[in-house]
Amino acid sequence: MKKNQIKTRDMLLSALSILGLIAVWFLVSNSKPDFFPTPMATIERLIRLIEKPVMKISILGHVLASLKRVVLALIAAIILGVGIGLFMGWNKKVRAAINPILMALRPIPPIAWIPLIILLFGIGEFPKVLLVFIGAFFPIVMNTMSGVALVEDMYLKVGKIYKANTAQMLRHVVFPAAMPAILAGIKIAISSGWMVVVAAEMLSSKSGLGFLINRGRDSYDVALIMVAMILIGVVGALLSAVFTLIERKLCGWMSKE
Amino acid sequence: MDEQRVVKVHLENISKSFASRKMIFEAVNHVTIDVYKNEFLVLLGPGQCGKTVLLNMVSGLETPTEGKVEFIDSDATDLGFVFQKTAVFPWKTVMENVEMPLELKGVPKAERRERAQYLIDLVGLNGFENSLPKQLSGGMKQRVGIARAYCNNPQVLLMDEPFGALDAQTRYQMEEEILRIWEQEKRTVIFVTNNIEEAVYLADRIIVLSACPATVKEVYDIALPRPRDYVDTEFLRIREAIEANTDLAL
Amino acid sequence: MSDNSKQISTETANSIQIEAKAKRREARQLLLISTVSVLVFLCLWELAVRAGWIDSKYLCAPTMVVETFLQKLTDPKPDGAVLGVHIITSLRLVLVGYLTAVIIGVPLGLIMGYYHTFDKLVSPIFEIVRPIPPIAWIPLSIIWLGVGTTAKAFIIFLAAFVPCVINSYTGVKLTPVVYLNVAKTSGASNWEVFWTVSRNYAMPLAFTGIQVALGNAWSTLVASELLAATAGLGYMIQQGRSLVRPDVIIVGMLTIGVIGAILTTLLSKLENHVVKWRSRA
Amino acid sequence: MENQEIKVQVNHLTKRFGDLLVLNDISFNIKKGEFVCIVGPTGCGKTTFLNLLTRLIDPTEGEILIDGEPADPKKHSISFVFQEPSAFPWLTAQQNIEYGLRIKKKSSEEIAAQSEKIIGLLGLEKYRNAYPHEMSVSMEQRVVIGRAFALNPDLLLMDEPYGQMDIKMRYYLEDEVIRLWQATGSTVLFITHNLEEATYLAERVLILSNKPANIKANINVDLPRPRKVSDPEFIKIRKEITDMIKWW
Repeated sequence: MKKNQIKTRDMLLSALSILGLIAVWFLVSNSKPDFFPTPMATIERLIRLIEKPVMKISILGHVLASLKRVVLALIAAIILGVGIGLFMGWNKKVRAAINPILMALRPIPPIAWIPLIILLFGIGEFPKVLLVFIGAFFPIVMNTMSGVALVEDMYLKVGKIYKANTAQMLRHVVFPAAMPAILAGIKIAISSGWMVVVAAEMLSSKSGLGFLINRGRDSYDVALIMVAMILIGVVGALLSAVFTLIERKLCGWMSKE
Repeated sequence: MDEQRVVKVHLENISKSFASRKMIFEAVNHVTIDVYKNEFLVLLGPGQCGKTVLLNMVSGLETPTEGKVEFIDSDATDLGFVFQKTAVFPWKTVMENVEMPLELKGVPKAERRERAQYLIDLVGLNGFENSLPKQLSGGMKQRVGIARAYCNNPQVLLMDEPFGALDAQTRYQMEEEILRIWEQEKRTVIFVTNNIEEAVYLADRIIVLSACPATVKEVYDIALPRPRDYVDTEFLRIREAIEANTDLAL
Repeated sequence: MSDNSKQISTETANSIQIEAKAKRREARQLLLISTVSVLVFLCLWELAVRAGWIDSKYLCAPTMVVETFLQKLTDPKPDGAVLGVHIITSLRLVLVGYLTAVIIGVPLGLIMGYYHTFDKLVSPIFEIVRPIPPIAWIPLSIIWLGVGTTAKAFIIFLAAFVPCVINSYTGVKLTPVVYLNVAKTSGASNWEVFWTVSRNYAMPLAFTGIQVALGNAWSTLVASELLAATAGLGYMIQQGRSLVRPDVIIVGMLTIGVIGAILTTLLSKLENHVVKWRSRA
Repeated sequence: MENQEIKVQVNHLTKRFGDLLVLNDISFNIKKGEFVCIVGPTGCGKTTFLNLLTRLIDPTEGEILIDGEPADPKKHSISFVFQEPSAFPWLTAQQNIEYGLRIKKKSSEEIAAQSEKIIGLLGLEKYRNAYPHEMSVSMEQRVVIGRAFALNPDLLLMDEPYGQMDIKMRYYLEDEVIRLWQATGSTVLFITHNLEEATYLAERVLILSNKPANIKANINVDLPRPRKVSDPEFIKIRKEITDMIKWW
């Protein structure tokens, strides 16, 4: 079959499956409306949400609240995570000192930190950003460290032959070679951070998409829950899509020609 | 050629062994070699191990367990190295790759760009200054490696099976290229390979090494005029004599 | 590599000894640094609480954590269940959701990766559902399935399902064409090519997916127990917060971490057994 | 050799990717049990040509007949030794060799007998249970070649299998493939860039022109075996082929 024939057939199939999903949504929601909001009810709720703010914060306000927390935490996690990761990957002694502590804390899921952090720092902005930081920091530091440790031996040889000092070695060889692993770590950090911010907001917050879900749960407003979930999905997808663009730009030399 | 042979690099009774948990593995066993100034010397031996380790000891990447390497009237620092797997940095353009040795030495940009441009033209890559390695063929990547090796104007050039990964016809082409470049920019070259035809085509002198551990089995002076012809009867006679003398590394 | 250690000279032998000794000394040195840094970390923590830098109401000293851990082994107070009961409740819950996700997710991912039409039919739905974190499903699933174990098992299933499918899918897509061509030229049918080649090649990546799924399942379990539970490690640390018992919280967190680590090591042992052909490089 | 029946007929084979013409009206025959080498300049479409023969891709025009019928991997047994190592990492050496036989649903006795014979010819008795990652590159390639011959194929295609080997190893493997070819009587089509290798192995050498590839020449090499690289007759034939190919 010609190239474009295959393309149209694929488009058709995908359209078919999405339509199928919406049809199922229609069927299920009509039979049990209070359990499952109909598509119409969800759209209505979305429009009402746009017009009438919840807790005096508009829908955009809630989205931005969640995004602000994630972005702040990510910046901190990238700076600290890549910094420490580079040092640990490059210097055995630093790795021996920090690694045991990281290895002990790493298996604890970020969400398990919520009770302790809330106890220590209450339910303001800082504890939420700190929680997202914990969720984002570990993947970045681990990937950076392994990225640096696994730099191709041959590139190091070239550096040694031409007597590169440590700073030059890091700038010209180690950092660029470890870049793909670092970016992979950041990508995981984004999805993990987004998950943690929703969980933290569901447990203790007056703003953000997690809060909206909780608000829907407390007032049995199933449509609000659905709207909030779709928003979380869409914003989450946008976040990782934006990152993939950055990744392609930073690591253009990686992709096969 | 014999009288004014000046020794450029002297390998004195070199040995190298690696200790792993269970056993001691000996890669190089008491090798003594003189390398003459501006000579195209080929180290020929089967399969992997010995040869590459020997070259790494000359370049200082590995320290010998026994014996030493002496550089006569030039210190060991200004060296050029061409690796088998093209150790070209994929994140740097052709120009950035070639000028790197000078950049690491802190040579100002204008000066090193000029030197790099001369070398890029020499190896026939002009027009590709700003392309990335992923856009180049195997042969072209090796040309970048050769240009880079010449960049800091080294006295001695070390080449570790640079054409090992190329197909037969591109390999013939690169062998001609390397000789053309060597004729123009005469340096002492130590070239490692397991391909006997390539060795006879390139070398002033061939040192045949045994399989692991590497020891000097035989030294051949190749007096054939250049450019040499792969199917010339004298060429084939020398080749068959050497083939009979090399080990089979199964 | 031939073992030719017999005739090497004494000088080489003792220089290798020196090298080996230096390596051993360095290894001992690194071990020393690690132990020292852990001790310093614990002492600082102990000092911070003892000297009152941090109010002991909010953070307890390590020694206190050990005491509570020992006490919790037998005493249900204050969170209403012995540590053992919490662990078993959590494990039973996570394994139900997790194993179903693996059993359904891996084959689905493999088939999606190989059969083009099936891929085009299923992946759009998958792409829509994927970005929504499993935790966001908790409120809806509680409304649908109540607060009991089924709701939580469903959430854990969702959390583990996604990585299983994606990694198996990628594993099949990455199968080198040369292996497929060998099968095709031997006259293998479409199904035989999938069964004898793609399925095997994708196995290591499928196991990575199963590992990631375990991590997701374990953290989603904690989340669902924080929100609504009557027992389990998540419930325990939530109780610790409401009763202002930081020691109970920390004991709960450490137990979650340790059990998570044990499960991961068990899984990689299973992987080494199943995928024994992979080089240990 | 003339009256032997024709094994493979290729009639007016043409292949176009979009408007890029790769193979242009190629026709030739191969006799049963013949060892034919195909040489040509780098990138002249040799691999496309092989993919067409094994029906991995379909020709734009023309047909390929084996024993008079259109070639079809399910009906005929065609084995392919690719350039990059293609031993299945998850199968041991013996399982790899038996793979083709299992797909063709041969009886277990037949599989055991055939794999024992091939392992014997290759001298891999000690390594039958080794996994590919425990083997050297040359050993893995020998297992792959053993797998190809195990099927007693109607047609055996080899795409530059010894590209990466050092010269002593290549001589050893070339003699081994001749031994296997004589022992199984299969029809072999061997692609290579190395003209000396082609002259050493082939009963007949097919020379492809530059893109779009066509048959430029057809040189018979009837030298006694084992052939010597420095023998004047050998050199004459090798020179003849080189002059037709030399583009650098």
